[in-house]
Amino acid sequence: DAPAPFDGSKKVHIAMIRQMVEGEFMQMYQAGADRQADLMGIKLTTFGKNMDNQAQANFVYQAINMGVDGIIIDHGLTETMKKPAADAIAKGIPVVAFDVDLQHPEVNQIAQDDHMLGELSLKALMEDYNSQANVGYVYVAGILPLDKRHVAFEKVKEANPGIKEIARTGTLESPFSVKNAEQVKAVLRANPEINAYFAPFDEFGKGVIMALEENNMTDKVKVYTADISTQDIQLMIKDGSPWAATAATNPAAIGAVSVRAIAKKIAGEELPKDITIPPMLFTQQMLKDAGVKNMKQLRAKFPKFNHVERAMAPWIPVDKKGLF
Amino acid sequence: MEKITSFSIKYGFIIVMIASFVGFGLAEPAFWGWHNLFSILLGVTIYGILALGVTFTLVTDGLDLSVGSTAAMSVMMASYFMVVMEMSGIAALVTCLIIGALIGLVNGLLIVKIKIPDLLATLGTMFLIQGLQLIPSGGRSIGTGMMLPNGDEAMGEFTEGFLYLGQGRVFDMIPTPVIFMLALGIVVYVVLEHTRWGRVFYAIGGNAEAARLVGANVDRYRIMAYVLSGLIASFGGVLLAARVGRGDVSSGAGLLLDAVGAALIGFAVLGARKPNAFGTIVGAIFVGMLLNGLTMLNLPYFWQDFIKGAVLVAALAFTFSLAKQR
Amino acid sequence: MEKITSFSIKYGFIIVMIASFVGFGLAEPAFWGWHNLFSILLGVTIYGILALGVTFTLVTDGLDLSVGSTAAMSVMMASYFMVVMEMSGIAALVTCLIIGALIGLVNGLLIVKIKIPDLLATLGTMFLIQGLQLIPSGGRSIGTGMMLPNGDEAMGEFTEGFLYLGQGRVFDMIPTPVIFMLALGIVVYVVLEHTRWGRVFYAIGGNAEAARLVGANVDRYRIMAYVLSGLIASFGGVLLAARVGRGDVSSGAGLLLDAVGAALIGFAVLGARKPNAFGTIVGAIFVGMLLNGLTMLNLPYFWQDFIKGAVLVAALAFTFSLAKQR
Amino acid sequence: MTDKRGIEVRNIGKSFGATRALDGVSFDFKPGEIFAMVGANGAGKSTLIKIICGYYPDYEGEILIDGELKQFSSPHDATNAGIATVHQIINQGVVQTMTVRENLALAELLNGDGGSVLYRPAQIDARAREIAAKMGLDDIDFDQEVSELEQSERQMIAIARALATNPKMLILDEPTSSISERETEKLFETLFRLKEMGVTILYVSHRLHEIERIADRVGVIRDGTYGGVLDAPFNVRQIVTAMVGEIEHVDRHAPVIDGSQTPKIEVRDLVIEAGQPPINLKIHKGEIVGVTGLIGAGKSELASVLFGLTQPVSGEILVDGVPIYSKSVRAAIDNGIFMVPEDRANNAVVADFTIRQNITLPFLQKFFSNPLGLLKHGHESREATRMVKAMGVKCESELSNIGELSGGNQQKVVVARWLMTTFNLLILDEPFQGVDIRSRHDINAHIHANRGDRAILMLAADLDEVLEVADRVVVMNHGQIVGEQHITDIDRDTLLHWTSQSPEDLKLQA
Ligand SMILES: Nc1ncnc2c1ncn2[C@@H]1O[C@H](COP(=O)(O)OP(=O)(O)OP(=O)(O)O)[C@@H](O)[C@H]1O
Ligand SMILES: Nc1ncnc2c1ncn2[C@@H]1O[C@H](COP(=O)(O)OP(=O)(O)OP(=O)(O)O)[C@@H](O)[C@H]1O
Ligand SMILES: [Mg+2]
Ligand SMILES: [Mg+2]
Repeated sequence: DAPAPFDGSKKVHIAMIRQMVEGEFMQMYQAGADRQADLMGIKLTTFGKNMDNQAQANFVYQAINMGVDGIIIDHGLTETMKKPAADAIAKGIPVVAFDVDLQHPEVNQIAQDDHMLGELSLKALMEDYNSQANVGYVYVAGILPLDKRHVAFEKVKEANPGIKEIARTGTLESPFSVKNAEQVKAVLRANPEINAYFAPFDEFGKGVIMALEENNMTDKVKVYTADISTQDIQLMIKDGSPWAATAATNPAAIGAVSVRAIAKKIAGEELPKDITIPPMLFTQQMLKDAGVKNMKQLRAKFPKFNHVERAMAPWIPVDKKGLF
Repeated sequence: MEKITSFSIKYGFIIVMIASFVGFGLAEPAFWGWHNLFSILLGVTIYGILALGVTFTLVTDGLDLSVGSTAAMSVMMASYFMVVMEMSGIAALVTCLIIGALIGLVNGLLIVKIKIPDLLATLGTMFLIQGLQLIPSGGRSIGTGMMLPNGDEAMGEFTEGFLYLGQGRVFDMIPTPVIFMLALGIVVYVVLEHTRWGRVFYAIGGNAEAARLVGANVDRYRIMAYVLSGLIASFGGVLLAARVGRGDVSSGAGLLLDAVGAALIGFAVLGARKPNAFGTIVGAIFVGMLLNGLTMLNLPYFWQDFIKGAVLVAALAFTFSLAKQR
Repeated sequence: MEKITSFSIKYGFIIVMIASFVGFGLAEPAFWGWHNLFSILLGVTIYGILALGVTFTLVTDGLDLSVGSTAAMSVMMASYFMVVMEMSGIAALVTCLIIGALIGLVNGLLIVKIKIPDLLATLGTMFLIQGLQLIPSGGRSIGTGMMLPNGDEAMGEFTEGFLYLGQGRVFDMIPTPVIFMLALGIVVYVVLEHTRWGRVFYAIGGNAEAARLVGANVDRYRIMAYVLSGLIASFGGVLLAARVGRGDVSSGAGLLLDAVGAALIGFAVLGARKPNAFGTIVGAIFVGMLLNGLTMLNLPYFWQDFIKGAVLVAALAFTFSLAKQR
Repeated sequence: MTDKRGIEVRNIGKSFGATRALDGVSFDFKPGEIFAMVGANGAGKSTLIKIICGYYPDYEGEILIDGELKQFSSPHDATNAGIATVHQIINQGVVQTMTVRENLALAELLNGDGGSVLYRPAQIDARAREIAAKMGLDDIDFDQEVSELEQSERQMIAIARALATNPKMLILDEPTSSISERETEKLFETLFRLKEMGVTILYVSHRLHEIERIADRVGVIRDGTYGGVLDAPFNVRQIVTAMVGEIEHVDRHAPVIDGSQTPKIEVRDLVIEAGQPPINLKIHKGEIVGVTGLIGAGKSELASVLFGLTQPVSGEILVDGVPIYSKSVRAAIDNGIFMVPEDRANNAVVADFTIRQNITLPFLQKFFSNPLGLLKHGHESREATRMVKAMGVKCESELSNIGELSGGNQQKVVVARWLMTTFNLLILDEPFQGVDIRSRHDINAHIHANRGDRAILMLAADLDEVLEVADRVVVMNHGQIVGEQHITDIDRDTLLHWTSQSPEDLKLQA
């Protein structure tokens, strides 16, 4: 009783066009999308060359040329991607977008609530420190989700004079964690008054953790981040870990939502224009109490995290086992 | 036997190229569509253009490692000029080209006058520019509405004409950057193969001292090679900015290696075993075609690097090992 | 005058280095702390080690562009061996070193036997390995608990001993990787400057034909240079894996340019104007010191590339322009 | 029973791709003899040598040492078997980036069989001194980089090193091509001494007078094949005939110089280096002036000034009585002053260019039509073919790479590039270095036939070469011109005396 073309009348072909392909988050997103497509018998072709914006635009045209039934655009620059997206829609190919504003009335926007992500993490920080903290900050400008989390930080600082930003670093040079760790180490030496760290991206967070470990300061500074992965969990539950809390959405779930959304669109069903995925806060204590060691267990213990009830339909199977 | 060898050296690469073209099309008929072929060309324009600049420096037996960051610089500057300083598209274009040529001039002077080895000098300017380009915008991407240090919003916009450079289509079909790449390819080809300047460039690459002793102004030519390389790289950057529509900080990253890769694959085309414009363009297109075809076949991204490397090594091993036997 | 010039050439770089050391300390006393000094050293270990490998190939007048991806390969393989295949730390270490040496051997054979120019051959293997390293894990980072294709979880762990390679401290003070870097630096220095092999390497770099005609086995030495480069790069990768504690996919990219940069800055140290182990290490430490000091002074990240480039260009311009005058 | 001692090569063959460099060549070299090997450029002499010394391990035929079959797989093996070689291309014999000391002791440094792996500076220094002493090279600065040395000094280093190994067989491939008479004499003395000691010496040279003087036997290679062996006594004529057949006489037609005419070229009070006495020299229309002098006498420096490569301290250069000023090579060329430099491989030949491209290099504007500046292939091809024919360059076609030619043929191409158009002065710096007698003759004949009313200045350390070409011989010594003689009244002794005067003698005269 699935609507056409999901009633077996043809093999649906979806293109997923990505800006970033490397990194834990991106990998989990991919896995979620793949899994969902598998369950629905959809052919999913992934296009992506890491951080090559013009290639990403090209891929949209390549997908159009291949005659796909729908396109998911995952991250990217508004200016670069809006024209290709509009061109695809003009050719009658529906488009949904994750974390990039394509400025088109017919594009459904999927986004994790980055603002809230920042807020949740900072809320944990303020609770732990009673709104009095000297904060070190890791940030690189110009990356949309980071910019949104940055806005949250600016607001929190404004509202809470006790929260002071002491120093700011950040780099996207690889190896990520090591390069960030070098910077953070220097900052910690120069600013011994820092007693908390806000690094709203887990790759940055790992750099901070590494710096604290190498400086023997794990008991002096706590770290607040965003995003979660198995490795993050391992680092958080380690004895004496300074990683206090992280706010996260489930990237695999977002991947699945993206596929479901485009499927519903292809089937011609109703879909809200904006689909936001709310994050959850995980503190070190929560994880330890629940005895969680990896993402699989995390999903089992916190079902709300796993099942993002977005873009659902009776004819769409969902992943009950929670593989990711 | 002799004949087979020399035929293989000359046409081996082209044959492999045609074979993969046929293979991809059979596996995925959409590959052969006109539109897709233009997509392939469009996909390689930026680094294909940079590779043409690299070719100049390779011909004079040098190498310009700063092309990637020169292009990135150009992306940021074009955006800054239009978005923050609200200059016109044409003014932004010209200024970027001038900056590119100046970077090339600095490279050339460091190499020719101060006699710093080419790799060292251009690696230095590469880092330098990579940092420099981010300073005006404080490390942030530049787009309309971005916050300026004084709290205002930047109100300038990429002009229509400028965007046309990167996003336009001639006859509603051929993307403008493709036209630029092919035109530039032809110009570089003609200059290198059929003018006396080209002859002198090659002579300098072969034996600079001999070229000096037949009256060539070797220093001037070598500086010129770097200026051209910088100029071409900045033009590539302008096209990239026009395609992306925004001054994105992450622009330059992969460009250098892809451009150098294309120019080097060019060594294997028609068994040239030396840098040449035709080979450079063919090399760039070949890599683009592979990536396009493999993506269509849904090969994960990391296979693409692997295959790019395997092709480069295989093409070179083939050409050079056969040439050695002769 | 003569004397001043030759003094400047010889000690100019060191003087600048000491001056910046003093300057940073005055501006920010924490800079001079023991701990901070070790942090600086720790910060440069990985690419410092890679740069030592690069030095070998530079000495023989070649260049290995694949060191960055060889190191990254080693990171992924070490993790894969321990986490997925549950091998012991020592077994993982040895296997990684073997893989690194094999990559070097392939490079060496391509260059020496098939006579592919060094930049071309190693650029090819660079791309190839960059892809290859991601294939076993399907492009994912490797850490305990990662999901395997069959749905199981990877249960292996980085062994204590292995982690000690990257995270240990000798006398509770000196990070183990620093010891490794300095020790390797001394070994490479002694080999290049005080053994016959070193002389052969330099002679080959100076005139391979002459070295061959007086009976040196040039091919074997050149292959050896690439094998050493690969071996050292993979050792650098092992240390990186041990420091990070997992197989991170983003490892290799920046390493190549930093390593080449350090080796090239080494040209300016003590006015050597040729690749040398001492200069390489000093160059690496200098860059690390600058970045550390500038971060302490809260300089934004994009200034760092700029300064890195400016230092490289200035050091080279200084050394080469003075040397030319002589 | 034949004497098995010595070295025998049997039926040696070697191909480079389509080129058959050697085909069935057999010689035997006996202990205690100087065996000279002669042959035209490209005959295969150097190739045979590289086979004997292990550089080319893949060849056809057999090498026997003291009757025993040997197969060397590397130069190292050959050195160990007591074969020492000085190769033709000097820059293949030294490492420019290393010091004199390290170059002298290069073999010890690089091989040091059985010795320590450590680099022992003291040992190397001692060894280097020992080697230098044998050749009387004591006045050379051991810490200098070889890149700063003159060609002749480099060659002496290579020779000294070969002699120092106490070889069983010593192979010298054109060892005297860039060293002076005095050094040549020293070399010959050493060779005679080694001969006494029973060393086999294989000597290759295009200087047939030398061979006439020192060789016991002469072996001829003709186009890669065996061309017979001559036993002493023999004279140059016989050698030439065996080598390349009869050579017709060059018509010299030295022009009659009218002293009242404006000379074609006049060098007036030219001071090249501050403190040096000025140089004055006139070359008349159609005249070929040969300048000789020891190595380092300042011949090449004079040439560089005339060619705009270096700037003089003071003085004038006049063409047809009009002073000209060349601040660059281009300007000199525009003034009609051309030069064939002495270091062919490094300064004249673009090895991966074709013959045609090498010929047309100085006058590219002629072959590229304006305003687009595009190449006129036909024109270029015609001119190049004409020059290749005129100079008798031996090649498959003018589209072959020049790097594949033998040295002499490369030299013809390099000369040819300047003869394409008319000039005021052509400077030939050591034009016959490594050029066979036939090619020399061809070049010589061509220059003589086409001299017209132009001026030609030929610089060579070898007096015989100068006498072959010049109408008038000028001797330089320590940067000054110390005397001249017309070809019709040459007195060798006086010339040699002039070349070898010491600076003190010169001062006395002045
Ligand atoms: N490496 C090579 N590759 C191709 N051809 C070669 C090579 N070396 C020599 N030849 C060819 O082999 C032939 C013999 O060359 P060889 O150098 O032995 O001559 P030669 O007798 O030493 O001449 P010359 O008197 O000019 O030194 C020539 O035709 C030359 O072009
Ligand atoms: N590049 C150089 N560096 C140092 N000294 C040089 C250089 N070139 C020439 N000289 C010196 O200048 C003097 C004249 O050298 P020049 O080369 O003119 O001699 P030459 O008579 O041409 O000898 P040759 O037969 O070697 O060409 C010599 O004392 C030599 O040492
Ligand atoms: Mg020869
Ligand atoms: Mg001379």
